[in-house]
Amino acid sequence: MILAATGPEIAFWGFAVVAGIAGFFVVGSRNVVHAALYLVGVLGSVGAIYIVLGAEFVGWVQILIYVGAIVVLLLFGIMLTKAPIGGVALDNNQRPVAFIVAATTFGGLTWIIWRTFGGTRIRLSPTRTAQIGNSLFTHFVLPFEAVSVLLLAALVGAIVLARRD
Amino acid sequence: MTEHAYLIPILPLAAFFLIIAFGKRLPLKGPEIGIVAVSISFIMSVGIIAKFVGAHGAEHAREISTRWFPFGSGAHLQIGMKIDGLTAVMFIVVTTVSLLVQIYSIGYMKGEVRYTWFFAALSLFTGSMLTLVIANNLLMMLIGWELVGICSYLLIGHYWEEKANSNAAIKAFITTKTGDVPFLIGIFVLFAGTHTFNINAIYHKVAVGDVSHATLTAAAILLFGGAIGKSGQFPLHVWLPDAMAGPTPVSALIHAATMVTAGVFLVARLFPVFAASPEALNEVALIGAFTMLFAALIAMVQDDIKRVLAYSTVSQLAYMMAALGVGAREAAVFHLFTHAFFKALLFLGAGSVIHAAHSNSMRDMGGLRKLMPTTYATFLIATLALSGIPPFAGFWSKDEILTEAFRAGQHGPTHIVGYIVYVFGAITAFLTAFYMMRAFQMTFMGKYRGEAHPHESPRVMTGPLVILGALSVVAGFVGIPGLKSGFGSWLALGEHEVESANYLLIVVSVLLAGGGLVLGSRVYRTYAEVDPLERLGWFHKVLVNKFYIDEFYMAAIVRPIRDRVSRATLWINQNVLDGAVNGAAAVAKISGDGLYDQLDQKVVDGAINGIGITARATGGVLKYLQSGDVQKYAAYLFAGIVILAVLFTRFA
Amino acid sequence: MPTTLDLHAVLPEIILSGTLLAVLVVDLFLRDERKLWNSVIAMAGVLGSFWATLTLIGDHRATFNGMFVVDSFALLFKLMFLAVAALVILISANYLDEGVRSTQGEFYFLLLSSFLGMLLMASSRDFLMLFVALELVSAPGFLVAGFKKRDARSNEAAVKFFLFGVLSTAVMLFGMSLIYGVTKSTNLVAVGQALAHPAARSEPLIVASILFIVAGFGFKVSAVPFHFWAPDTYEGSPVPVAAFLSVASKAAGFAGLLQLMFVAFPHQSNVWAPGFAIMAVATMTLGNIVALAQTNIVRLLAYSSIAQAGYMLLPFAVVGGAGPAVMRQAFAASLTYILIYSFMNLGAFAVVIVVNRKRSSNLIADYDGLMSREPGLTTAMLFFLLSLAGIPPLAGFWAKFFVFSAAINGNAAWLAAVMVLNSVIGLYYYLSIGARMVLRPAEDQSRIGVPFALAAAIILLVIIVVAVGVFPDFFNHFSPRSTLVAL
Amino acid sequence: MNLAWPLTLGALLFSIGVYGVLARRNAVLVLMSIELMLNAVNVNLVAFSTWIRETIAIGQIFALFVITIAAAEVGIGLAIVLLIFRNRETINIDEIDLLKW
Repeated sequence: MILAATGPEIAFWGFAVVAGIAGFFVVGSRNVVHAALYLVGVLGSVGAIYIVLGAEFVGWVQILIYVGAIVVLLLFGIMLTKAPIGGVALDNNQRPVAFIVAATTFGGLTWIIWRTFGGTRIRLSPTRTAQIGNSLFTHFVLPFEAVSVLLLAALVGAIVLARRD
Repeated sequence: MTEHAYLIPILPLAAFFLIIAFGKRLPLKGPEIGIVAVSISFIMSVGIIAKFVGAHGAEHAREISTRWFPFGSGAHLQIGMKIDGLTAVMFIVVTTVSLLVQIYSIGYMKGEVRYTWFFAALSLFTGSMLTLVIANNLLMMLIGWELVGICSYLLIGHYWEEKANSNAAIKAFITTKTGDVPFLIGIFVLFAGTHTFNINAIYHKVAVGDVSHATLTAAAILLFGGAIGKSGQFPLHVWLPDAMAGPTPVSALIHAATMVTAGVFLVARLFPVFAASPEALNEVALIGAFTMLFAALIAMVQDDIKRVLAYSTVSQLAYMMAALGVGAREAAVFHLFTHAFFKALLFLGAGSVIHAAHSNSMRDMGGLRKLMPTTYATFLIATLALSGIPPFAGFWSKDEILTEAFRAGQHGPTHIVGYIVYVFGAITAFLTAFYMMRAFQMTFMGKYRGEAHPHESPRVMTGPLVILGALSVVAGFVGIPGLKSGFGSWLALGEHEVESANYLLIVVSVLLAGGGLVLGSRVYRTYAEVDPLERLGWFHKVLVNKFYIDEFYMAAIVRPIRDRVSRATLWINQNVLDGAVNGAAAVAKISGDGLYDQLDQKVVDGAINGIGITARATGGVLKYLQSGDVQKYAAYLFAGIVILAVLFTRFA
Repeated sequence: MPTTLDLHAVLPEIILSGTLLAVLVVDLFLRDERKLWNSVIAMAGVLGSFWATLTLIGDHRATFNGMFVVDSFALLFKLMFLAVAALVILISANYLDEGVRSTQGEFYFLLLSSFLGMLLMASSRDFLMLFVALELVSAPGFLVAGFKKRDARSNEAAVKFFLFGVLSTAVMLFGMSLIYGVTKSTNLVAVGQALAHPAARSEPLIVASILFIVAGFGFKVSAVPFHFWAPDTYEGSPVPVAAFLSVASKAAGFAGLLQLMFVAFPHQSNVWAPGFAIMAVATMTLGNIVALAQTNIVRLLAYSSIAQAGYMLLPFAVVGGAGPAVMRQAFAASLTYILIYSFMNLGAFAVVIVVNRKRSSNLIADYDGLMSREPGLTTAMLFFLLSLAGIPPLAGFWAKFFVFSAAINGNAAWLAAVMVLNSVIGLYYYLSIGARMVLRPAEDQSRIGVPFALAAAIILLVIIVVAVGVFPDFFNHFSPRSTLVAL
Repeated sequence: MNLAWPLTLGALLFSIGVYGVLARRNAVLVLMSIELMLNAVNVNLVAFSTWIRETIAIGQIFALFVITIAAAEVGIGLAIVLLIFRNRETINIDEIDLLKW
């Protein structure tokens, strides 16, 4: 099966493995900053997978916004809260429960996904960015406007809360 | 007249709002509005009942309804009125008693707190009861039923500054509510069986046999639960004696016309449903038979004059229930009718006495005959009427019940039940005469033993007494056996056959009543510091302690539940919830914040609160799920999803 | 793809958006002691939007490619949300002016943003739109919950609300993504048609997705086991925010849930209805029982509102495999309950806000003897409590009655019985507050004083609770005509 | 390529995120875990979108909205976390339990 794999498939596999392993480290790392850096790994790989799957615009947005903005924000958060870098336990006492829940979720989801989509093939072809833009500003203009209000609200609210007074 | 019968409940209801809005600015501070309103209602009621007198009364029965709001698919719920003989009789009872009570209260409540509000509440009480009576469907009836409950709560707790009074109000409310739960379920069982709330439609469905026997039995028994609560039947009678905490005119109203008669009215109104199920009828009969004797025994040893009357009400209501149980609907309603007058008279008379003697205890009275002649005379009439001495009102109705019970024993479907009711009824008749004579002797005869300076009450109070006295004499004549257009035909049941009198039974009951009176007056002719009944020994003690029912509820239901729950709480806390740490905290919390203390205070009457305690204790345990740790919540969330997933797939 | 936009259809939303921007800008120029003007502007905007909604009554419009629909269902909810918005502004004004004066403008701005999300929610007929609207409802909620910045409890309320909120959103989105994959559409009607196929009825993937989506909205309506945030957040938040969350935000959740279950997933009702039965029973029982053990009035109202959500969920449980008539009745019952609940619960919270002005501890013990201090206020509270308890003839009775008869008609008598038992437990704690207010002696005999805005809100709410009790037709009038359940 | 593979990756990231939400006590780490869950959603959406090949690219647009809103939520979340840190000197959420019962 591996032998029959095409280029995009190999690329997908590569990024998927990186994303998975980095994901484990995000929730397993004993250092907050390391966890954030592993998160960059996950997000970057996922962005790359979008590009492999033909969703170029989404892929670049993922890398720009997530890696460029969200992770930086999270790092600011880590620094401002003077989170202990290593040493102090970052986990609470319900790890076993968490593990069982996560394993059950993964098992269950994988089972139902393969049951339904096990034999379905994707033909990869890129979606042009123009297509996305066109669709966003015609078909989806209402949610777009709504999200702009949401962003404004989040901005104003976050400033009010975070500001010292 | 019949077409505008809806005004009868609406006028007092409107009076309620008018009194609240303008009452304080009027010369009498409120009562005039209520009295005018209920007077008009009374006149209209007379007009309506006049139509039912005579052989063709049944033809005047009306059901008028209008669409209320859409309900279900295509159907409409209706608001409307059902006017028949039963409604007409109830109208007369409620409006007469309410009118007289309101007039009497002008004198009785003079200078009391919340004077105007009191009259507003009386009007609301009257209007609610009339709404219940006029209803042509069960939902409207339920609204009246609940309103009556709320009003009684407000009025019993009128002097809420004293804790005992507020407790009595809560006890009354919760006890009757306990009966309302099966009542509500019963209404919906009936609805599920008949697909209608309309009473006439229910009659029809039952008559044509559209509804299964099981459904009817279940519905009837559940509905009877409501009647047990409202009419103070065993085992939910505990609230009625405590309800004496309210002002005496309120007691008169509750015991004669509103509230407690609602239960009897309910069974009478839905009689076809009960009649379709012999099991349900027998239950009604047996509970009635038991309660009448039980309450009469307790009444014998009470020293508080109002409590004697309260237990007497329980007993007399049981007569009505038992009569319904043996199928004698007319006799039951007849007794309701006559009882309303002499019981209202007794309470108002007692009120007059209490007003004068400043005490409820008969041990502080005595010798009031000379000092309060009007009260004395009317009280005597009422005593004779309640005891069942001819020709006073009570005789005719009580005798009819006993006759019907005996007849049910001879010909009824379940002979034994009829005979049981008859025997219990006969014994109770004897006891009733006895305890009434005891009360009468202790209050009016002998020498005055109290500290106050009693004098006759003002005219505004004695006037109603005289009117009720007259009614207590004559009200029974409408139901003399063999009378062609008598009481039975008013109810317009259709195939009313005129029963011939059974003279043997009449003689027996007169002898029993007379015997009770004679015995009572012999024993209590001279006042004794120690009640002669104490010679009965342990039995007297049992009676004084009201058969230990309150204590039984406490010991058999409340404590075991409470103790077991507390033990279970402890166990669960220690073993299940988050180990010993939380458990210890929880126990400390429970004992610490004085949950028990609070509960003990709140446990006025155990059995009823038992459920509340269980639920509360469960709440006390369950609340520890809310540990404050949001990640635990998240874990519970996923656990919930898993449970739901199992549920979803089980049905997939 | 040329699309003509129907701007009249979105006029209420446009007016509200304009207002929230206006509040934000005007606030910059207001000195601290004049901040009350913000509430005036907000109120004007809400009323304008209400008027705009009224002009749409009777219409049936769909615009933005079917994502946004104006029909009687949407209009009914919008009118309700706007009425609640006006009342929330009324009950917040004094509280804010005495507490968090400097951030008042932002508070109204966030509040209106959330209400904008609700208006959109009522009209959304698309997963994407529902998601965006849901977030627009929630996100300002997270922020206003923490508006008492120096109060550690308020902070905690916000963080719990936030974490629970984003977690359930993530779960819900996962479900939505799978449904999109199966049905190749995000439009609710199209999804419903795609899922009507017999093979799709019990496909595990679809069942799991529905469950995930229910979890997301279950959070919003605080159904057990997605309710845990609610008591903590209500208790810690500023009281008007708790009122807002327990009424408007919950109703918005139901607006979404009703559309999802009855438009997108009706063909799976055999699968989800039993789950809803358990959820409803658990929600009402847990809410009621734990409420008994409370000493804080806001927390008690939080559990009471959880219990009330259980009653609203109950009709969902009877539609499994039922015919259209039962389905329509269940839908109407749930809808009516939500509408009636909103007003009576808001009333109870309004009274709590008044008492909170005097004593900020919010203990139930603070209500002892309230009758002798503020008879009018106490009477109003008694109306709200009795209505919540479902005593006829107040509005709450009819709410329970419709749900009850929906259960009976749907052959779920056991659910009806559970509901009655629960009402009795509820009665117990509602009445015990009532009894304390009337019967216990007051520690402090001084009057509290009811500011004009609060008094106006309370009087309006009493009128609504009584009027709907006498004319239950008022609400019931709309619901059966809803175009949503035209199955 | 088999559609089930990207979906499995989605399931994996989602489950890892669930683990992190339940087991991490540092609030910032919990936020990161939630980001993982949202990414899982996006992987699904993009994969389906590629498979379905609709002209208006619903799935991709949906993913864009999820990213945008995730950014807004992180902003809100960090503001709240900072607020808590200022008042309590800790952001360990298992220590934040003033409100309970």
